[in-house]
Amino acid sequence: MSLENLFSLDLFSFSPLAWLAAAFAGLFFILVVIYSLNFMKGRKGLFRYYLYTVLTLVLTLGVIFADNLLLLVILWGFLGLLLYLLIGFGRTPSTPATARKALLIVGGTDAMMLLGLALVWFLVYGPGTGLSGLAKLSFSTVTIPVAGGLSVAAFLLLASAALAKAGAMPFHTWVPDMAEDAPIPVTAYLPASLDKLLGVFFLARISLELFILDSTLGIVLMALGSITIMAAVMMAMVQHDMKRLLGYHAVSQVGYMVLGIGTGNPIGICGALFHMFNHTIYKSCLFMAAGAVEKSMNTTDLHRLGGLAKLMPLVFGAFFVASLSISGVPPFNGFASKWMIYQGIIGTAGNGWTWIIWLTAAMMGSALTLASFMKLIHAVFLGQASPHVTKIAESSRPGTPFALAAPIAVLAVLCILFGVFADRIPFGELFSPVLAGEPVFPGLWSSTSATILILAGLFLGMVVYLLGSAGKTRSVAPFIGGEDLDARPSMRVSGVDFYSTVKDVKPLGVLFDWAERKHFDCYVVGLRFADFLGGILSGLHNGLLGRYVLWCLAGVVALYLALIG
Amino acid sequence: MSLKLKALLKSPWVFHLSTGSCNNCDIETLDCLTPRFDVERFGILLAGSIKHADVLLVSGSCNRMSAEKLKTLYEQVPKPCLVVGIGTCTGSRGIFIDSYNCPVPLDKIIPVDAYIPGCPPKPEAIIAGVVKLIEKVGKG
Amino acid sequence: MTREQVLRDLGNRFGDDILDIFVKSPKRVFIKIKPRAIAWVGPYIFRELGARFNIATGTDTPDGIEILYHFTLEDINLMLNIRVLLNRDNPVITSLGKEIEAVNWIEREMKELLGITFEGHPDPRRLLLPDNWPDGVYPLRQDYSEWDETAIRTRGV
Amino acid sequence: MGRSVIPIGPYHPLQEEPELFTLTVEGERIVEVDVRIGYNHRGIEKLSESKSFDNSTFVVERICGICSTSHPFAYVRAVEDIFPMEVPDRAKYIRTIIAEGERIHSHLLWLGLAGHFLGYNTVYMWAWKLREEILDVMEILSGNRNNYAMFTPGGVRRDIRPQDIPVVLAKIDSIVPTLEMLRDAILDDPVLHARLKGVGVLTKEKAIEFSALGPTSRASGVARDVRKDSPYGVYDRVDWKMIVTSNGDVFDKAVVRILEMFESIGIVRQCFEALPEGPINAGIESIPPGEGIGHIEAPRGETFHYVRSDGTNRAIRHKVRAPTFMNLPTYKATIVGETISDATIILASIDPCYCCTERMAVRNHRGRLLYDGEALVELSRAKTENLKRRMGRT
Amino acid sequence: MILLNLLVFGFLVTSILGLTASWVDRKVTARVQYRVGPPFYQPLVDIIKLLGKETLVPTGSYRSVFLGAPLLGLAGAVTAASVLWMNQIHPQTGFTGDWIVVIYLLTIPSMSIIIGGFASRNPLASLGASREMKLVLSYELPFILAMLVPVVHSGLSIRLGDILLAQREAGAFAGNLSGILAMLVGLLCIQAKLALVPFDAPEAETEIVHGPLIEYSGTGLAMYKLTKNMMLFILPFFLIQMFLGGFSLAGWGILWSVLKFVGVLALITVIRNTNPRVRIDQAMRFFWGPMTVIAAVSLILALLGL
Repeated sequence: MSLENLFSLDLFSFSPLAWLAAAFAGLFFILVVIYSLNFMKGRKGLFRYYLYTVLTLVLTLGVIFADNLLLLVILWGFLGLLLYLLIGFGRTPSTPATARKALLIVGGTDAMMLLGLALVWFLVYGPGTGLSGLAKLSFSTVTIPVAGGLSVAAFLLLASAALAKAGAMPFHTWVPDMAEDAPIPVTAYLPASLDKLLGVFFLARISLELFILDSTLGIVLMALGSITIMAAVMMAMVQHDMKRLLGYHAVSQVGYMVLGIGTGNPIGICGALFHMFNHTIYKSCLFMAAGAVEKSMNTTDLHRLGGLAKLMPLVFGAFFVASLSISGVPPFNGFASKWMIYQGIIGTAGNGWTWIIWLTAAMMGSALTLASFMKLIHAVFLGQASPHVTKIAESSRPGTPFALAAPIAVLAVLCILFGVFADRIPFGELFSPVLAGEPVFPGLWSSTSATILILAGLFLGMVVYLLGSAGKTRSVAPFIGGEDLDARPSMRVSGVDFYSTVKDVKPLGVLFDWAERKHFDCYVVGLRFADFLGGILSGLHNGLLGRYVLWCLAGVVALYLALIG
Repeated sequence: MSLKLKALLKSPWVFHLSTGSCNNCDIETLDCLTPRFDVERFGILLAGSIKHADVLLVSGSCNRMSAEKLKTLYEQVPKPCLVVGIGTCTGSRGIFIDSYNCPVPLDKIIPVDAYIPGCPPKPEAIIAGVVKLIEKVGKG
Repeated sequence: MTREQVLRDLGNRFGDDILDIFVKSPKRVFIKIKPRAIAWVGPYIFRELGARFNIATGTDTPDGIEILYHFTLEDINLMLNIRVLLNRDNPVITSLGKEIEAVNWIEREMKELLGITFEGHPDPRRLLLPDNWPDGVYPLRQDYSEWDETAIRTRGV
Repeated sequence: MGRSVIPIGPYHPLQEEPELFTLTVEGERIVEVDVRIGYNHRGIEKLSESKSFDNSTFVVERICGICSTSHPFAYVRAVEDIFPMEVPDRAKYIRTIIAEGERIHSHLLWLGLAGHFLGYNTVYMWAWKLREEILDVMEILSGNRNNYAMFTPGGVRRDIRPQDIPVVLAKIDSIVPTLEMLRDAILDDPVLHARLKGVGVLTKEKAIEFSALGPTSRASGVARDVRKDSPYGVYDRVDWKMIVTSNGDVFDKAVVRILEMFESIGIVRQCFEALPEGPINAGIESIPPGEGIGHIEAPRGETFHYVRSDGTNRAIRHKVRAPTFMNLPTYKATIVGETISDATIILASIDPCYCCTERMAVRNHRGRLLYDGEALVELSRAKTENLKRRMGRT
Repeated sequence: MILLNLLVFGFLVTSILGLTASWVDRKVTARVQYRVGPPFYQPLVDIIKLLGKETLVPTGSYRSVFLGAPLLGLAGAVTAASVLWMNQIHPQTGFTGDWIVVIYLLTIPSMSIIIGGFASRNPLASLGASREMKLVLSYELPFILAMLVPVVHSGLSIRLGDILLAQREAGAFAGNLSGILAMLVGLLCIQAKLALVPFDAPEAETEIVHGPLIEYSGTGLAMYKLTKNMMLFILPFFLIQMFLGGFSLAGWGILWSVLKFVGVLALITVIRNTNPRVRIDQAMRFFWGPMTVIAAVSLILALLGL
């Protein structure tokens, strides 16, 4: 088959949105490679590492541009395998288990996707069409109104794959584990950017191109989104490890995108897609900053960090910008997209009162995100230096190599640009065909003028400063009642137990307890269930011949009953 | 007199340091804030952190442990700051002059701008002392 | 229980350890015992007789260093004062602080002010004196004299 | 994991006097606590050995400004205990009046500070406003707001003038309604209940183990009060009851103190009614060798003084034990497991007085006068200065 | 135009009114406590004095963040104030969604205090900042719910101008049952936003010595004090716009506006003087428990049209 034929088969489609996603994927590829040059230096199997990275990009581009569903599913499956292989570059003892977990969850949902595809095929062509029909399914030709059990099932099966890839609940648990164990560039590359792009992009396409959703399914999606936002961010708040904490945020932010898509109105969807792009920017930035910290301090344990802002000011600045973005503080990019999602949620008010819950969850989620990032900023960059940090700072002056700093800085600048000039972005053109037309904005958050306002406020503050004596400052020891702080290194709030008071609030404490015992982890619950079944089955195998004969007899009787019944 | 100095005299926030006192001067200092004396009239507030303070009210006979702290704490006050010794102990160490744990008088540790004698000085005396000091500074 | 009963009881139990009983007034009784006996006499009075521990007074006397343990039996309004006399050159006694919480602090205080060693004290850190106070200088000893050359003892403002 | 040390002190708005508490916390919860005192240690025990028996009352008065009656009271009782002697009746009554007046002012002071520590400044201001009235009473009776200098071995220094009595009684009557209002406001406030009940519980067993004293132990159900157990002054001749509660938490400690104020007011009134005529001083000529112990119930608990005399006019040993010395270590039993916010009020709930704790008033053998001429001149100058200022300003 | 508005209304008018509000608060407090209280120029004098004092930076801290954090807070307050004033003066010109923007902006002063506390390299400041953050978390939920009530009443518009116009037509929302309930919740949330007793745990002077502000002196402290004073005006102003129909600036309306403002301020002051400080976990329980329930109930009532 020649290349011409391939295109004539509608294997690929090139929409503006796909080009945009591809551009982002390319950008992240470049940044991650630059970053890896320094970060992965000296590790084993670097050739394989870069090979896998390139392969991932190629497959990702394939998925982005794929119009044919079968092709998409096949490429998608390979991506899962690459994820497994890339996690394998981690060096912690729990890496193999994490890789297995990711493979099982992603692979398992791939199987569900395949089943969903089969259902779509069944819905479109009915029984009796051959495999040729399966190969012909494509986004541009198929449109299924969601009505009746089968179509709902098909949608949910396909959506589950998208959610697992993006890391939304209930398939999220591989993301935090991976964030902790996999090398940082891999985390920044896959769950933080490419997988998010793919997952949410795919979810948007199936929700808007392939299926015509009714409001009930929309509510299901919105509920899922809200739960993801709240639950993941609550978990993030109490984490003790920087990377794991960021991993939970990677989950939480997906909630906003799912929520936005669930609204079903143009502005909400537009917000969701915009948020998707924004998220890839700031989350990669955050992960890369965490990598820079890990590189110089050899740990991401919050208890052993602190006071790094002085040692790595650039990383701190970028991290600070990115964390304000992710918390949705105006005028950064996270606020712009979240603001659109809020609008979208209020737009669904016609469908009943549930919008209040989603809106509250979304806004509260932002506050909680801010809270957990404040904890991070305190525990890692500000606050007091831990003995560990002091020791390293004394022995070697830790700096940030250019290869690490450049991608971080670029992403931080992007955070600001996308936020400040959000009102200049032609969403209608960029996000077609998913948006199906220009989104109706009931009025726009004029981010540029707001930025001017805030800058003017800062300027005013500077003027006040100049009136005062801030120019000439004097450095004195901190006041802790007259004691000498430097003589008492234990007098330091590490930030690990920052929010343990939250656990004291009754019902939340129980939930946290359950979460810590992994009652909400589909993988662990699945394993436990399998163990349970296995336990029953192995109980049946006691090695006595008589017992086996008895089972055989029982089987025969059951068969017989079934046949005559 | 500059505007800033004028403002300083209209709003002196006091921080209160006890260096081994019998508590009486401290209690009388606190008493100044309460309804009968109400020094908030003059803009005087009790500061919690020494970095907010403009006036240090020192009481007691400076025993060894607190004298050490006194030096570090004086460093931590934003200047300009005034130091007022309250009670006879700060001036002459009173009955504690022979104590083995009170080796040096206050003015050998930090510079003192005014003493308010009395054992304890009455709240009226404390207020009068601080106001007089302010007047003195205001005149130059 | 009356005062006579308490004294008789103490005499029966610790007859060998008691050196002298002096009934000063109906409310005050001074009992002198051998120093090592405090390890069992003290807890007996505190736990069995249910007395309240007031305080202990350490004194540097010409005969040696003396410790008075004051206990109060409130129900019969009696103050039992247990006196022990220690060698001035090497004042060592068993600590009660490990058994009776209330004795903990005063033993720390006597250690640093009088130089008495309490064997087995759970927390023998400084209590009152500054950290830079020289070792071996005990302000409550009668032979204490000024050690700090920088001290200023003149008046003048 | 995640433990950090939080300092309270040495110079902290919680404490008027410097002390350093170090709280080891996990989040906000306290897992360990330690204290370093000694910022207030002035060696009074040693100083006191250098003063004559008469002069020492001034030294012990300056152990603590709030307990400036309790220490002299316990001290003169210790001196009177060295040899058998009887204090005149009128002196006993006057001593009781002064002691109870001090109790009221001390409890009001605590109440105000407790309010301040809880951020409840209105209570602070109101309680201290009432306290001013009591201080006026004390000024009328003794001539000074604090450091009354009323006590001397054998009796009291100053008599109460008959024309003052109605004024004093009127003042005391005038505070009772406000005090009752304050009592009701505090004991019924739901937010205060939420903040104080079940917080910092000192169990009865622990109170006995630590030999806790005064309101601290009475709130835990230990019914001990020197005024009842070993009556002195005229406490066996007036009618009053001991306030005992059982929970041992901060709230109960507050309850005990508030209710005790009403008992004290009752005692003062009865004393004024029954005040007999007669001498106020037994006139002790000299003090024979011997040792004496005086203990009285101060506002914070039993104050204990031990005096040993060798027949000269100075003591060779003077031991002072303030109630806080025994009460303070109970923080070990009450603070662990609570939060930092509660730690401050728990520490305050024993009504700590570090200057008492670190007293060490000692008399010196060589016996130099406490107030030499120079110092006296200085003092009087200060007083004149004060008077002038007051005249000039108000 | 926008900048002029920011300078004149957002900064000058707001700070003057804020300083006055601070004086009213202190004076009323003093009267409640049988005291005389400070003269009316006292808050201004405090700020000028602090500007003249030396600025100290704790050793080992990150200087630029330590000094930059107060700027952030002032900028947030000024921006929020100018948005509110713009809507007050020209209710038609606001942009949709400024309701969300203002709610975000109102948390920025808290955030700047938190960051400043973190940068102080002081355990007590860290502790206070963590409490402040927990307090933000706890009041944010009921605050959003309560502020949704006017949104519902004004026909689901998240434009402040629409909310104001709707009240001009139909009367203040506080006239409804749901409005009253929501305003009550809003008032208590404001109390917490201002970190006043009973929710002053972050700055509890007698526990953690002014918490995040412990290390600030001179100019930095002046900025924080100014921001706090401005917030003392901005937050009641926001509440008045949401529930009491905003201010009217013509004729006798001015008197009526002043009455509204002083009324809200007096409520805040009285609450702060009749309560002890609650623990931070109690505050969390209070806001996530009863306050959220009341806010939700008022929201349901609002949806039912009550």
